[in-house]
Amino acid sequence: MRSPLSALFWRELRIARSVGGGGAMGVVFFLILVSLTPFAIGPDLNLLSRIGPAILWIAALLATLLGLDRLFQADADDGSLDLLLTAATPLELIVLVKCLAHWIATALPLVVASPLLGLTLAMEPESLAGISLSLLAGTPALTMLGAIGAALTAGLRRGGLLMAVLILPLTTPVLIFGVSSAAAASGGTVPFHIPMLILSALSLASLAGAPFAAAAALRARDA
Amino acid sequence: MRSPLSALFWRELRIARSVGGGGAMGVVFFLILVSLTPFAIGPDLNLLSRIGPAILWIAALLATLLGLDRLFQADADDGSLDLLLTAATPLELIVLVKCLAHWIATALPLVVASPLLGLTLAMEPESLAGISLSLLAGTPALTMLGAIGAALTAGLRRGGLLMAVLILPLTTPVLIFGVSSAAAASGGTVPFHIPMLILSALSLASLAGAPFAAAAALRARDA
Amino acid sequence: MTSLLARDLCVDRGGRTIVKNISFDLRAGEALVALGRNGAGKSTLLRAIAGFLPLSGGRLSHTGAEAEIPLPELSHYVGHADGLKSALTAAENLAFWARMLARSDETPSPSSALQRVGLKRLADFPVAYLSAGQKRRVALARLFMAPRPLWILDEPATALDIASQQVLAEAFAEHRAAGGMILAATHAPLGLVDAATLDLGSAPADLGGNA
Amino acid sequence: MTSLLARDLCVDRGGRTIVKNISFDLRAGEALVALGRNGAGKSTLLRAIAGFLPLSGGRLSHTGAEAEIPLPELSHYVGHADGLKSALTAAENLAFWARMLARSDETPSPSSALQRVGLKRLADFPVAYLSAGQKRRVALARLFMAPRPLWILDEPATALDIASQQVLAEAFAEHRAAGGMILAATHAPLGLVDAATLDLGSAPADLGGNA
Amino acid sequence: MLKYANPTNFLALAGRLIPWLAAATALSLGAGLFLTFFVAPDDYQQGSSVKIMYLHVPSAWLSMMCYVIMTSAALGTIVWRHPLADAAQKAAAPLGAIFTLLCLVTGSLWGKPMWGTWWVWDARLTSVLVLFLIYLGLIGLWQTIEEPAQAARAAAILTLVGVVNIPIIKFSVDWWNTLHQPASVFKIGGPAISGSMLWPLLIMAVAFTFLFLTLHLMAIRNEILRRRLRRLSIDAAHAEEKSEATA
Ligand code: HEM
Ligand SMILES: Nc1ncnc2c1ncn2[C@@H]1O[C@H](COP(=O)(O)OP(=O)(O)OP(=O)(O)O)[C@@H](O)[C@H]1O
Ligand SMILES: Nc1ncnc2c1ncn2[C@@H]1O[C@H](COP(=O)(O)OP(=O)(O)OP(=O)(O)O)[C@@H](O)[C@H]1O
Ligand SMILES: [Mg+2]
Ligand SMILES: [Mg+2]
Repeated sequence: MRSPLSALFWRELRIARSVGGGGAMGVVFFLILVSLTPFAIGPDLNLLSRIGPAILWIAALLATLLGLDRLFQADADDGSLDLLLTAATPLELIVLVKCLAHWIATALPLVVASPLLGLTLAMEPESLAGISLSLLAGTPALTMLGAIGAALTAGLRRGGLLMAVLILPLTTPVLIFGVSSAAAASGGTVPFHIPMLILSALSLASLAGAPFAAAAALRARDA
Repeated sequence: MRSPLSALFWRELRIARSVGGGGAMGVVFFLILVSLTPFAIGPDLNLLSRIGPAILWIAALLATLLGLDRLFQADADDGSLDLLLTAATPLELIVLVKCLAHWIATALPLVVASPLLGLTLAMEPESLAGISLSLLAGTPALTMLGAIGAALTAGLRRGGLLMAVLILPLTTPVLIFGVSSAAAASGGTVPFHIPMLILSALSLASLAGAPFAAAAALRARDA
Repeated sequence: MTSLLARDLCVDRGGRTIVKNISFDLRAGEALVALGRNGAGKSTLLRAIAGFLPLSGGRLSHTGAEAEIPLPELSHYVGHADGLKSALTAAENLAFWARMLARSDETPSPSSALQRVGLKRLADFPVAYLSAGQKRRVALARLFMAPRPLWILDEPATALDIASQQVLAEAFAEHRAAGGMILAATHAPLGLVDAATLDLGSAPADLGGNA
Repeated sequence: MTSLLARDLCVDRGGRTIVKNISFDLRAGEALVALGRNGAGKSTLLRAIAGFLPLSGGRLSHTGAEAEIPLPELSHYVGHADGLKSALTAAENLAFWARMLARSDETPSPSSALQRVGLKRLADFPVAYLSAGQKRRVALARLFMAPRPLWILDEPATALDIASQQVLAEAFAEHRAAGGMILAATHAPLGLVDAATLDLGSAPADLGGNA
Repeated sequence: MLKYANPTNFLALAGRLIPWLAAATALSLGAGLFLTFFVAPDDYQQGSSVKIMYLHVPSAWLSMMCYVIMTSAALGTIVWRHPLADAAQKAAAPLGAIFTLLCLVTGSLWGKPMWGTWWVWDARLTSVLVLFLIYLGLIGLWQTIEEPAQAARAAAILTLVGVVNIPIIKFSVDWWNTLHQPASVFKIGGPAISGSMLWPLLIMAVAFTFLFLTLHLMAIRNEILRRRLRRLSIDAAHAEEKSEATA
């Protein structure tokens, strides 16, 4: 617990907790998004259970990305980012640890909450397990891709939308395979493990690549 | 064009236009959200046209609210908000004008773009007109409600999610009547003008009430 | 405005009384400098007088022709934040504040105010590209864009170079000669001649002895 | 680190060469103060030396035992932004930076560093509740949390009261006596005895004549 | 009345009231549960699942009553800036959230046998869910703003804005065509429910009200004490900080 990276990790978690209960807000946002859909679509349970996985995945996508926009912005504003550059720790590792803390504080609660929300959308039990597993496998990719967007917009002081606009298109593959593995879980022609493998591969690839992209973007900022 | 309020109005528009801000980003976000849905749901045109109004409305809701989070935050951070309090103009009017500028920069482009996006969702022509009109009538309520959330979180320096969590539940009536007027436009049991009237009433009520709530919230901030 | 009278002002923050029983009189042409160590409550006092924080006790009143106008509308406040939009140019920022803060319709042109602070040539640059001291000078130029009798200045000389500090001292003298008042908090000399001082002394817990 | 050598440093920003052909030598125990009017390029130069901005020309090298360690990792930077998280307490902030910036495992306790800047009792308060000068003092306390030979300080005395300026001057003397170096930009006296000065003179538009 | 608005007097009063309220809660809850499980008849249609009603309906009432109390406290905060009103508001939010959750959970449990599904998206259920979300938002706001007086004002504004939801919950069954039962107890023309079910229900409602009052008073007391502690520690720290610096 004495290394710089663990210090960073705990700092991030502590800050996340201080803001409206951190992860809790992400889950509540997720909950709200999921419950808005039936308001809009109407109370047709067949339809809802048909598009349930899609709703949950889109909501998770948005909750993850929107919580991310201040990942580096806050550090850039208060000068922490400059100081992190003078640490001996490579910036890539710093990015990775920040993402890890963010994933634990924001995405993990979504994974845990998703089966409950799926219930309100009248999804079947196998489907519920499928959605949880697919979120577990897929959200790391979302967080890492989002980190690239957050790094690109760190200096700009109006992240929010701009960051979402930059990164959302890149997340389409994750979304497609996420929904299809959730769908495969409740029967279908594709066996469950195929989209899950692809999803995990996407997550691994972005875990490997995104820290470099994000670190480069952070260094390129006109500080 | 010489009054304080018109000066404020033009300043807001100019800022929205600069730095990847306001209008354009909102529309792009809207566009991306709408086009993500078919990826998630699959290319079933019947289904898409069935839930088209719902998708468009949810996307418009999110694009409006998420663009709003810095409405007052930016002014609070750079000290402008303090100075605005020393102006002779009542804070309620200042809030109203800022919302107006924001609506023109962000929501109006959505209204214009929505029929085009509706086409991609295979919606019928009457439905397209309906969705545009309902967005025109309903988005002012979204902007004004969002302004309350923006004012409540102005001092907190990580509005985004919290603001959405505070305000989204209050927007449900707008969403419900928005979608139902869009649906009524393409036939149905309810005549089009009833949900439209309710929607307009919601917008008028929030135009009348929200500036007071938002101004009170801004004054309550520990500056 | 011919005078500003403060009697037993108290300001609470975070559940604590930060400013306790402060009284002073300020008359047209006078200046008052709040002194005291970090955390003494200088900024808190100034922000309360400018109307950004509620008073928890005491009375603040002003006399003169504008007695019925609320005090904040008679005051210019320059604090730690510059109140500038970095996407807009210096001239655009100033023109906006002139419209917003002036009571009359004819306001001086931004370029003449920027000239006074020696930034005329940078008038059309976005504020984002200015140095710390240049931004601060733009913020101070706001004082010239709308005539207001009371200037409330929280460490106004921060980041200013020697020449600009001189300009500021001259502006102070001119404002006072025209019957204006100045209320400033500072740790460094501001070039205010004959200014009264208000010593907030030590950290607030000590002031009232409620430790 | 026994010396820092800068030869013909140039830094570009926004398409303009802001810092042009700056050379200096700094040896163990020495201090160098960058002077110049607002916009002269002091902050730009300091940020380039700290590694936050790329050099567009010139050479920066250092000698001594740590010659193979990159310069930023040998430097403490204190700029306009304090680098503190307002939701965390002063002690938590400092403990974090000690872990992050120190090369060895044993770092001084935050409370001893806060004691030096006279804030020990406020150690467990969220930084959000501190005054401008108190925040600045917490930022400066970072200098004591990890030993690094080069201190790069951009207007470090901003918002400090007289007593804290004194503390800072003592810290400077101690750091130099232990063989450290100081590179500072300032408009106000810093209490640095025998410091060399580096005059960046006027705004770059004049420097390069590209008005 | 105003005398008890002073936090110190309030603490004394609360200290005296809480044991009595707790006793009243225990008594009425005991009586209510006994009536529910041993006296009240099973419904001829619903069988024993009707017993859920005795939890569901009181918690639904309390979820709304709590919001109404919170709204009055919010007015107190805005009009008088009274710290007691702040504490009353803050203490009410989590209680309201819990009662609302209880209403939602018991409703869902009841819905499964009655309507064949855990959840439908009708106006009554939806508006209760919105109430729950508003409570959650308020809790988030309280947690995020550290400074108590400021948090109280922000929460008060949000509470007042959200109060429109209460009549919507109450009248949703009359305004829209829903699956959910229309009002049968509080309605014009007297209750449309047999006495053997009405009495246990009313007693349970009284018990829940006592439970709420006890918990609310206790939470207000905690909040006032927490604030005092916080204030004392801040004052002490600043005093010592000063002496340390001058030493
Ligand atoms: C999660 C789902 C449910 C929610 C959120 C809910 C909500 C409510 C609310 C807010 C009330 C208070 C109404 C008032 O005071 O006027 C209420 C009362 C009541 N509910 Fe539910 N309910 C749910 C499910 C059910 C189910 C499944 C049944 C049984 C079929 C049911 C039967 C009743 C009855 C009998 C009352 C008393 C009505 C009266 O006497 O006024 N509810 N419910
Ligand atoms: N982000 C930027 N992009 C482009 N130009 C910039 C940027 N920041 C500063 N400048 C320009 O660079 C020049 C030097 O700025 P710098 O901040 O280094 O000045 P400084 O000497 O520190 O001044 P001060 O005394 O006001 O702090 C200024 O003319 C400024 O306009
Ligand atoms: N938002 C806040 N909430 C609670 N307490 C605060 C807040 N801001 C400042 N304080 C406390 O109020 C006291 C006075 O702060 P203030 O900023 O007025 O001091 P100051 O005299 O301006 O100091 P400086 O010279 O450092 O600017 C300090 O002890 C500080 O800790
Ligand atoms: Mg101050
Ligand atoms: Mg500088």
